[in-house]
Amino acid sequence: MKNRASVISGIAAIVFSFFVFVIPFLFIILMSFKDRQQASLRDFSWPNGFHLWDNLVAVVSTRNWMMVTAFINSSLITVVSVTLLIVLAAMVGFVLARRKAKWNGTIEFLILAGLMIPPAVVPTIWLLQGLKLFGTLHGMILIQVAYNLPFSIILYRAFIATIPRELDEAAIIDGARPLDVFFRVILPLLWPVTVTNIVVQSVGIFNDFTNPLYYLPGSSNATVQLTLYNFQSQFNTSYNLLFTNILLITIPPLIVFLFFNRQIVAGMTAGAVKG
Amino acid sequence: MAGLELRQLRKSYGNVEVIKGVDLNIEHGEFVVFVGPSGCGKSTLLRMIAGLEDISGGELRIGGKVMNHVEPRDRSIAMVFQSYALYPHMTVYENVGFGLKLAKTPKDVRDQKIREAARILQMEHLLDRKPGQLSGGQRQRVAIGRAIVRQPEVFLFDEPLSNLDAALRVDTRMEIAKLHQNLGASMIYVTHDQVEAMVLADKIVVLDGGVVQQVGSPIELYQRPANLFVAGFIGSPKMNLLPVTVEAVSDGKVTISSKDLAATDIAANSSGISAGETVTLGVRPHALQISSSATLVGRVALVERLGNETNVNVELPTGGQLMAVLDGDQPLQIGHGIALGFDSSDAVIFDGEGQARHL
Amino acid sequence: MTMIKRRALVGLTAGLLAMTGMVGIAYAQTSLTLFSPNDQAAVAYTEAMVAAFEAANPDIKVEIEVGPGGTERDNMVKSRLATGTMNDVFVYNTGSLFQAINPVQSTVDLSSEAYMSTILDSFKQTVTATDGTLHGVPYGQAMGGGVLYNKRIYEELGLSVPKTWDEFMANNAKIKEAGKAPVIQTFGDTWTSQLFFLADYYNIQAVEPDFAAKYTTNEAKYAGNVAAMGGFQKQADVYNAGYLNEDYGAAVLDDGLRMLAQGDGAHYPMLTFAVGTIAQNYPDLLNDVGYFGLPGNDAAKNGTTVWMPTALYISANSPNVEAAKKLVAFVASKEGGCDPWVELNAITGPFLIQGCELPASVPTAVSDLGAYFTAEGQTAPALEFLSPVKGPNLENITVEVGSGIRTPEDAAALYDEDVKKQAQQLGLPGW
Amino acid sequence: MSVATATEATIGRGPVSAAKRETAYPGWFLLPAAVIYSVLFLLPTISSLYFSLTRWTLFDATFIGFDNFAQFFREPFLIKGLVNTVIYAVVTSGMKVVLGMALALLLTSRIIARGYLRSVVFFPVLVSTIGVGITFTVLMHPTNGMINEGLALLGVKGPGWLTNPNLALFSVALVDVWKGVGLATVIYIAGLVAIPRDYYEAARIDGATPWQNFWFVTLPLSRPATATVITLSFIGGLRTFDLIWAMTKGGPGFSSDTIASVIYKQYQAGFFGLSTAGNVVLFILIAILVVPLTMLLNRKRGHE
Repeated sequence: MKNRASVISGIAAIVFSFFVFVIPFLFIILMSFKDRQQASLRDFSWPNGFHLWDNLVAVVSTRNWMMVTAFINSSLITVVSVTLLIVLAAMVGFVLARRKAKWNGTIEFLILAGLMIPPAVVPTIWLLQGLKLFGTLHGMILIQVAYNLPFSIILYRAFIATIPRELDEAAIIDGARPLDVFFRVILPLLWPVTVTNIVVQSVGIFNDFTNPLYYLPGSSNATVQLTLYNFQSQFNTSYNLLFTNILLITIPPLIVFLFFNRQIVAGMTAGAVKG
Repeated sequence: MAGLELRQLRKSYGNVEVIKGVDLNIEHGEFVVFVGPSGCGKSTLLRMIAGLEDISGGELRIGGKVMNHVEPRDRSIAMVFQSYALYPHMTVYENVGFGLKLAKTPKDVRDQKIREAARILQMEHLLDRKPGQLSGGQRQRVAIGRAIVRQPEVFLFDEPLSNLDAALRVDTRMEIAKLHQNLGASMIYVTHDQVEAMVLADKIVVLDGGVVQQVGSPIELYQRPANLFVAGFIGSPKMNLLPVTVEAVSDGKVTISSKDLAATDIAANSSGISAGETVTLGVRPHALQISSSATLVGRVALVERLGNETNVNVELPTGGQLMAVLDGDQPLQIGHGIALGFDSSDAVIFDGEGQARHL
Repeated sequence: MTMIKRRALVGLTAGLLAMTGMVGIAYAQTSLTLFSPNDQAAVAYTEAMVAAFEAANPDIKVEIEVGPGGTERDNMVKSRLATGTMNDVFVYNTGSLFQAINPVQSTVDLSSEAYMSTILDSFKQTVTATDGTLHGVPYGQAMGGGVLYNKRIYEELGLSVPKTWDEFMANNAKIKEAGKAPVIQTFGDTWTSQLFFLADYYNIQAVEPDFAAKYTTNEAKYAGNVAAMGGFQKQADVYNAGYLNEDYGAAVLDDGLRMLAQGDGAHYPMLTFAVGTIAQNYPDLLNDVGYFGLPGNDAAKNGTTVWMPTALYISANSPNVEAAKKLVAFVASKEGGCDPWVELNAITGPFLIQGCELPASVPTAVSDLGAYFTAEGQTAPALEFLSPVKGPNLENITVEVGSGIRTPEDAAALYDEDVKKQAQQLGLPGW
Repeated sequence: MSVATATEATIGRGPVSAAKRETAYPGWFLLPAAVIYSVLFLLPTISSLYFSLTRWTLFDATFIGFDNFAQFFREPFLIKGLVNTVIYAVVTSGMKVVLGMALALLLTSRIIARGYLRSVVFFPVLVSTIGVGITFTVLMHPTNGMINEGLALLGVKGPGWLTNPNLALFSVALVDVWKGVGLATVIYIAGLVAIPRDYYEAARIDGATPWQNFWFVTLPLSRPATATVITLSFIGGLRTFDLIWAMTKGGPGFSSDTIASVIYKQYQAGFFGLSTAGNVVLFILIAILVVPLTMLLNRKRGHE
């Protein structure tokens, strides 16, 4: 049924999307090929020479291989906090969706508050310090979990409400204990929303700029977003390296994207929309 | 062995009492059906036995032991749900074996039990499939298989046939009956379909409004309904119920009449009934016959010719309706007069409280 | 799981390092961390200086941590000090921002160190806490804040260095006729917009010598004070005359310097440290760039506003104060504080340590600046080194004035209001 | 696992039956999340209510009552910041709804290269906000930025996207939409594919035009998706900070300041009490706008 109109509108859409969505990325790539002088012009031009490798080496080795540390740190923070988020949020969503308790209203209020209230930074720093968590990866992970829990819970709760309760009951009759019901029966069924959670939260946490800036000082604690500072100072900016850096830190989200591309829509159908 | 005893079992949600003190004995190996209209509390009662609902009051014993606070997995029960509740992410094999796995049954024993259950249910070829790839009937089998492998003392069925089409429902009903014979375990079966109840049950429990209306064998319920509710609920088409006036009372006999009905003697427990009182006369449609010594005269309003029998809807002169099921094919014309009679021993008198006055 | 693995990895690495360390060095090492700004010149200097220091003190190891610059840095320094997580030694502003970190409590008192006598008084007053104690040593050189200009344009058009604002505007008119941008502005880096305002302080002081003291005690204001508003007025003048480069709103410092060096623009109000960037990017054009102080209204009172360098401080929480003091002493010496700059050829202004001479060949702009130092009374420190009061929103206000969004009068009133908050926060008397 | 067993044992054999049926959904499932959330989020938030009433320097906090709030409302830029915040949130969420719906309709139709288009629209969602901000700041340069150079080829003189004070906020909002429309689109696609085909078939039998199809079937039935998109992007718009900071830092002057950036500036300047008070103001603003909005969206949904 692919008629002429759909081909024409398709071609129009492809051309339009190329200009709007592809060119900015092409620009990043082109910039990362340039040398410093040419890059400082910041125009959309063909690179004078192939400097990508030099730029990459410069970006990665700057400040005592800070980029490597940053990648390790960011990956650790992302993986651990997303794992925690998934398990904890699913547990809360499960109990919240299933159990009619009088404090459900309070919990829902707190979740909504968490979505809305901007975190109070300085008091949090003081608190982290008191807990000896300030400037540690553990502290950063817990902060990310705390800040992102509400959104994950909302996604999960909406989805769990669509899973028939008879499944839990069948499992109970089969002899499942609460942890069995949750981990063996419910959690595997949440996969579509879990994908949504993985994509949205891991990208959000990996790309988080503000929170590591406050809660994770110290160059040994650098995260990838902070590496952008290496090439953008108050006094001068190395645009070739800056854009090479942007290119480099876009790779992990790209990988996540390639992995889950097909499942993202399914996850959304399952989770967000039914709410 | 494992009989069930329910003693004054109660369930309330806040101030609302949904099960109002149920007493019931179920012998080992008995097939008991809970029947009643939706909202009567039959499913709640089943789930209380399963351990899925708290027991607010009273006592539940299985095999003589009090089970009120025992976890479902320790009650020696298995349950088949209305929606089958198969785990969508597991294969049939895993679904059936899940309970055994949780009970840490050794793998070879587990395998043997799963295959045995599959053999009984003739679903060996389905073991590697996921529930999503099965038809409704196949899912039903898997759900039953999952119950069988647990080798429970009591099987609980919660409206297990309501998601199947009519033909499959009859087949599966028979299979469940066969299964009961083969396994010899107690089965408690919830349905709102009185035909299913009549066909399957050794004992039917009729529930309404959280109260047991009557317990008995299917025939008992059919022939000697305890009250108007049971009379109306059991039997298809429904029993005809006519308001009548008591003309005279003697021991073991009540004489009644109405504008549609000449004075008739009915055998009944007459104590407490006095002349002039209004009572209800119950006559099964099958008990009505075309008769020359007619006691009821009306006009044919509707005819359903089924071949072996004919259902006739009769409009009485006072505006009342009667349903009669006549043997064989009866060539009746709509609008023509019809005269019906019944054997007074087939009729039941219900007093002002709706209680049957059987002798 | 991953955490454990990582720890193991770190442990292993640490173990290997320790082993190799033991082979090389047989005695105990103190390890210091130094928090340095991230601009290239500072990083290059820091690395060279640390290398020299470590060579002279093999028992001390200095680890450099580079952080962001500008206000982000102020913020980080403050929160690290507040939370006790500051590095052993750190580079931070002098003058008003120095007062904001509560130096008596948060940094080590260096008043009694011998080298303090070799540091120029003009610098010392910018690291003096309210109780009179000294807390830092210069980390770099003084800078002029005025106008960098392109000498080639001046030669081609036969212009001479202006002594008054009117002469400056007259020059601009000719430059514009010649098809060049008379004044370069680069609001893409917002802080650069403040130069007109800040560099005009010499001219304020020429008229009102006690402005800074009165200002600190809330007796002097900008609004209604024609002399004090001069900076805003000048910025508005060049905007209204249409003398700015076309992309002034988005250009950044790099662009401004390129336009200046390549002769696309004639004047760039800037600090002389920028000469370092020109030296790096356009070495051939370095000596085309000259410097003069922002002109006032009186040719007889011509001079320039001067900036003190940032300073090196020791955190009060440092567990290695002794080692840190050695490092600070090194930076306060000619070997540590001056020679590396000279070797890096990164001279942007005079040193503030006695005995440090500028090398014979310095960039033209720097020697132009030096000329003001040789004559008496031709320099004045910027207001931020004389008064702790500086409004946090100044750079936004100057962008507005420089883009014609806000009139100078309005800006002065707004800035007075902005300043009040800051003074109250500092708990200054009279506010 | 041992924890579970222990819990089971005590509840299962205990004399109290009240909690028994609930054992599959034990309250302690909430505990880890509750602890993390309360300690790291609620506690600082609640203590910020106190700190907002103090003049808070690095080392001590002096109680000054509501002076901070008074000061905050005297901030000449606050009213502008408030207005900007609301404009930004309305513009971004509005555009995300309209464009997200349009793109979703396009990408659920039988268009060629649908997979490619979906990917390309969604990908910016995943890229670092700071990176996007830096890139677009460069692309939106008034003279040698690629956007204006492109416009020049068409003979149009492009505006100073980020340097024109009347335009800067909208330019940032535009980039926000560029980056975020992919998420809105995916949510809408999900909403559209969930609409049963029956409705369209019924509409077709009733002789509906494509426009009527959209207006009477698609639009009302994708309301849950609309509610999600609006809520998420509206809250996000009100709180937005990263992108504005990366692109304009609230400038030129104060023309693209939002409450979040005003708060951040107070924080940067060391006015911790004032900044915390700003946080409280932002929270109240969000509550005032979002709570009725969510109620409205949910109520309408309830009617169907």
